[in-house]
Amino acid sequence: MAMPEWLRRRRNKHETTEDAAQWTKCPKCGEVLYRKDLAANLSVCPKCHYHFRMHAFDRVSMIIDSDFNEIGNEVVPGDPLKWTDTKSYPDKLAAAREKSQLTEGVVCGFGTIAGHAVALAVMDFNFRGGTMGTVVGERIAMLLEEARKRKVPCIIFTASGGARMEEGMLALMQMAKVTAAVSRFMGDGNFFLTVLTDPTTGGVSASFAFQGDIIIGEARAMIGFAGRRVIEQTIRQKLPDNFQTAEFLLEKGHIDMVVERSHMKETLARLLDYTAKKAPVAV
Amino acid sequence: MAMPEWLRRRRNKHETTEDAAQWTKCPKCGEVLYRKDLAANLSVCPKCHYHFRMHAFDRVSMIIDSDFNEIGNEVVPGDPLKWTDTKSYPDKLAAAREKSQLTEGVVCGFGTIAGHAVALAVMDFNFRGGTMGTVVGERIAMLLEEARKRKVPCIIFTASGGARMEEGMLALMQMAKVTAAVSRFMGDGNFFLTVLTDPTTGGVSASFAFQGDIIIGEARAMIGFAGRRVIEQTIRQKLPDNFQTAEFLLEKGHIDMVVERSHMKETLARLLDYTAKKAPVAV
Amino acid sequence: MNVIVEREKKLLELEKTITDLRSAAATQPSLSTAIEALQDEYKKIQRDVFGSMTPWQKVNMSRHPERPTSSDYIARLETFDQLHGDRHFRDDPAVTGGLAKLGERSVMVIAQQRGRDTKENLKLNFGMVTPEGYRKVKRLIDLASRLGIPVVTFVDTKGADPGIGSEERAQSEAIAQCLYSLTVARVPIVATVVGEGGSGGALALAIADHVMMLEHSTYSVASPEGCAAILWGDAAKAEEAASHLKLTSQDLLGFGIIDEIIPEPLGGAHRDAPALIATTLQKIEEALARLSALSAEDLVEERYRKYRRIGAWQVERQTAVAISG
Amino acid sequence: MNVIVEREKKLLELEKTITDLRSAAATQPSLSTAIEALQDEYKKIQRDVFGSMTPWQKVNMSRHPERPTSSDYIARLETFDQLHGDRHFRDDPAVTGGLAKLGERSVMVIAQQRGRDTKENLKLNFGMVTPEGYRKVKRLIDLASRLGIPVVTFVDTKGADPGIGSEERAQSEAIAQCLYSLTVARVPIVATVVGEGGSGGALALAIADHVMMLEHSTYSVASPEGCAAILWGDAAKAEEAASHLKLTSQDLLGFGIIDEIIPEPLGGAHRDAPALIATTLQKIEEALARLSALSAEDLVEERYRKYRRIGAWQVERQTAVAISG
Ligand SMILES: [Zn+2]
Ligand SMILES: [Zn+2]
Repeated sequence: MAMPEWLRRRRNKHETTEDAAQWTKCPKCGEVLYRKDLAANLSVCPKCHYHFRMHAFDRVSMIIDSDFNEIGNEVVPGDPLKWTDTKSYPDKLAAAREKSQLTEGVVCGFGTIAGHAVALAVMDFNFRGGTMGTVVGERIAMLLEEARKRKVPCIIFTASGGARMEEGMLALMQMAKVTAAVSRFMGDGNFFLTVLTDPTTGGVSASFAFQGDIIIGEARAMIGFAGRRVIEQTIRQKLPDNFQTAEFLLEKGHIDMVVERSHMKETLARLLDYTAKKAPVAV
Repeated sequence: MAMPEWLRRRRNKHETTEDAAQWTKCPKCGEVLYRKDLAANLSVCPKCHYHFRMHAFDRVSMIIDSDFNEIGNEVVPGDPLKWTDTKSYPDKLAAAREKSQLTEGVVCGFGTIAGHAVALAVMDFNFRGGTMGTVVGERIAMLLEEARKRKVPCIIFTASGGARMEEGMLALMQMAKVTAAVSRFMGDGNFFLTVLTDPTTGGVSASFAFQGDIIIGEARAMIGFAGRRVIEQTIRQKLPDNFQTAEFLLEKGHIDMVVERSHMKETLARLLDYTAKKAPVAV
Repeated sequence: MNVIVEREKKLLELEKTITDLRSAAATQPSLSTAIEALQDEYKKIQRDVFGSMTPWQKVNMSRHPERPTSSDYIARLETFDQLHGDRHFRDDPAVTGGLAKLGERSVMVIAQQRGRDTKENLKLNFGMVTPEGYRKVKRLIDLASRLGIPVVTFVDTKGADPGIGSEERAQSEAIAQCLYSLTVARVPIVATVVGEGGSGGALALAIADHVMMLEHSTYSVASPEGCAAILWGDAAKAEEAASHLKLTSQDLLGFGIIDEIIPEPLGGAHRDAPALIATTLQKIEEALARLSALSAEDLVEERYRKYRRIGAWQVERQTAVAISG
Repeated sequence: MNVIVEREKKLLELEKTITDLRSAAATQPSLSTAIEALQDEYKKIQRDVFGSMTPWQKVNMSRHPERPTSSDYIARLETFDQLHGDRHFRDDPAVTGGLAKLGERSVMVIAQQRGRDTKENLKLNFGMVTPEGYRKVKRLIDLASRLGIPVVTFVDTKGADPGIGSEERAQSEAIAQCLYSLTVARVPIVATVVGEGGSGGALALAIADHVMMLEHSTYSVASPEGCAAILWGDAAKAEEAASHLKLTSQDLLGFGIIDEIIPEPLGGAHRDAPALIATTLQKIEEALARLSALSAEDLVEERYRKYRRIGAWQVERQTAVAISG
């Protein structure tokens, strides 16, 4: 993927100012990795297969054949609660924007996967922990409405720490908004697929993540309703390591399949192919 | 309920020839009961509330306001497998008919419950253990088709040991036949209610019994897929007493409610009242 | 410690003094002036204490142990036939559902159940619903939609159960499917928050055509304790979180998230539960009467538009970025 | 003891002798006459043994440990992407389901899995499906219907799991809901009994527009052992029960319960599995090609009529009894 110009500029600047940032350490096996090599390997540790969290644009680039026509990027957050704690909410947003090089926690648009036209939303944990506020809900709802008009399948990659506190109940209501858009989209017979990446929890998990026709868990992703810490505090004991992993959920019957990142695109391509309507069906 | 003439004649004859049959013993508490008193008490032991299995006509009489217009009584079994073991299948059927004073294992018809028109099917364990053969399936399917035409709710009281062996796969196929009739009936927005009485197992349990909008278990009825004996043989240990009782199933979330026989009619009346369409609904 | 229960104590003592004096006044008429003075003081304190509560005080009011629970509302319906179970695994007592008559109208009631004492709370899992409870909710919504019976919900939960078993049995999926069913139900839905409306676990009963809150109920994206823990790693800062979260009925009416506030008696719902419950049921009936005039299509369409609108965002002037690979 | 495996032994020995002699014949051409004689004998015995099997022998053939299992058919599909789980509780390995390409066609494959050895059988619960397995089946049928993808099932089970856990988690409801979904699915359904079709546990995958059986498969209202236990209290009388139950493919074609028989090689499916599987898949494709010409409404209507007809009853001339209370 050729990076969009503004993104390339920011990244270059970042890399120049802070050389150490060119290297990172695998949190699982400790291997020190050169960021560019890591990116070339889909952000998967070449030694232990640990799946690093991915930037939304890298994810888009990994999945989409070539052109991606983004929608909703102009929709940006307000400050409805006039929230200020250690910082004001607008200041937090500005910092998140700088850090993530994104205008909000989800990137939405249209493209093709192995030639199949799709609507694609990719959430990004780098933007305030992938929390869902108004803009995440609004952009995804816009995407689903447009996908419904175009009668193309919709795929959402989720990554979320839950609802965004600083938008209060307006954030919670995005669960309702997106669900309404999902049910209307699916009600017309369209195919809805979700890919749950690390981590998918809270209000995102308890709404559109688990409304897909097919639900894929990315290998080793942490997926659950309540966070691990909350549960451990409640039950006052440590949880087993595999608890809430994609593999655990597969065994418990919650998700359709676990897919390694390196096989993600080809798997999506096959699933889109199965469900593609070749010709108008007699109804 | 004034008994139909033929039924009254048969019962009188039976009672005259065998005086001892006027008395019966409660299998739970051992109390010796006069059959007529027991019948007057809806076949519930006045001492321990044990629910005796009920004759289909007594059940109809307990539930329906007054007139009951039976359908399907003219449909009677054939002998498709030419089955003979210790007796021929036709001989077994003749004996069942004599013993139960019924032409087959289910009585179907139309009547009213607290003024609400309903289609009613009542299975009877006295006819070859309530087994479902062709005729049980055919009569219930006829009832559902007629109820669909009349747009009236349908209530089925189940009591069954499962599919009838002597009709082989033709018996198993009644699960498919009745299910097809149920889904077509419900697909038109009609209300379908099942009451699971003692015992409800096998092919009846695993088809229309568990397809109701609302599923009632009669108090203390044994309800399950596999028979208790089969499970005990498989696991080689004794099962707890309450296993597969209506009360057990309520706790496990399988059925909507457990109702004592003495409250059955009023409960059905209320449920019919809730679901009665007072006026054409704008759709 | 419930701050409202604490603040109430002095008033309750005063109340008792007044009652005692009244009995004495029967034989000693001279006491009547003293009683009047005390009554004036009582009203003054009551206004001071309850006239304008802080968000944190409202949180405590919504959790008041004597606050009427869903079962108190259900007890006042003409008839109620409880429907149990998820058809698969368990009947969760933390949700009560069933068919009922509200006036002349058949309704499907679905209510979260908080306990009033420790014993009840243990049985009801402190009002935290498990996946089986949400699957019962979904089943009853679908059944009501199929049979054309309006849905009436009562919301009162700290949040969905965060236990191991609930995770193992797909709590997320259970809630997600409730939400889905609520958005497609072809019947009127009226939801009332009667106590604490905690997060997604509350929303699973509260996507509705008409959403009401009792005046001193709260409805929040997260419990104040949870919010404080998430943002500042310190659950003890709950009072501060409450002040940020905009979780009062007045706030939420302003955001268009709820449609109506049911006034509570001064001192809270439990100070005159029968009147409050009667008012609540009447307001539900009124809402149903209005909504019943709409066709199923219009209901679903209006519900869609309502939730489609909610949020606060702005449009930044810039060209959409095109990414090409 | 499998009576077919026993009967096969002599043939397998003879086969080995012939193979050995053939190797020897390379250097000793005089052996060719002996080989021919043995081959004639082999064919004669084979016809004797397998030419006309009793129902009990067919039951044993359908349970033959080397008989191709569903996974052998799935392995021959162009692509297969397995879809797991009931979304609530567990993924039951005794049912395999997923999207596949059969030739050019997308299909939803749903297959019961029998194990081939003790280890596999323990994992697969001896092919007895639990409620979670049936809920996966129902989910995939509904999904296929929603997406307009035909359903292809492979049936091979002794029957549904009769364990405590399965009863506790509503085995009856799970099967009943599969049946329901099959009757309303708006896509073609083709079912093939490849081994043992045991009772309601098999029917849950076999209400179909086109039902096929492998020639020596069986499909029965109850296992012969179960039937004997029910009727005569003696599971050992299974062979007698088998003779009554009319459980062979020929019997069931006669009753109109199945639509087509897939011939097996002499000696059974395992004697030439690749050819048999190819034939089976081809017949499924042919059936789908025919059924795809029908609209969804016509498919559901035809399926209704098909099952509505099945049975054997007569009409007794008598006036319907009127009961009045
Ligand atoms: Zn590593
Ligand atoms: Zn007794």
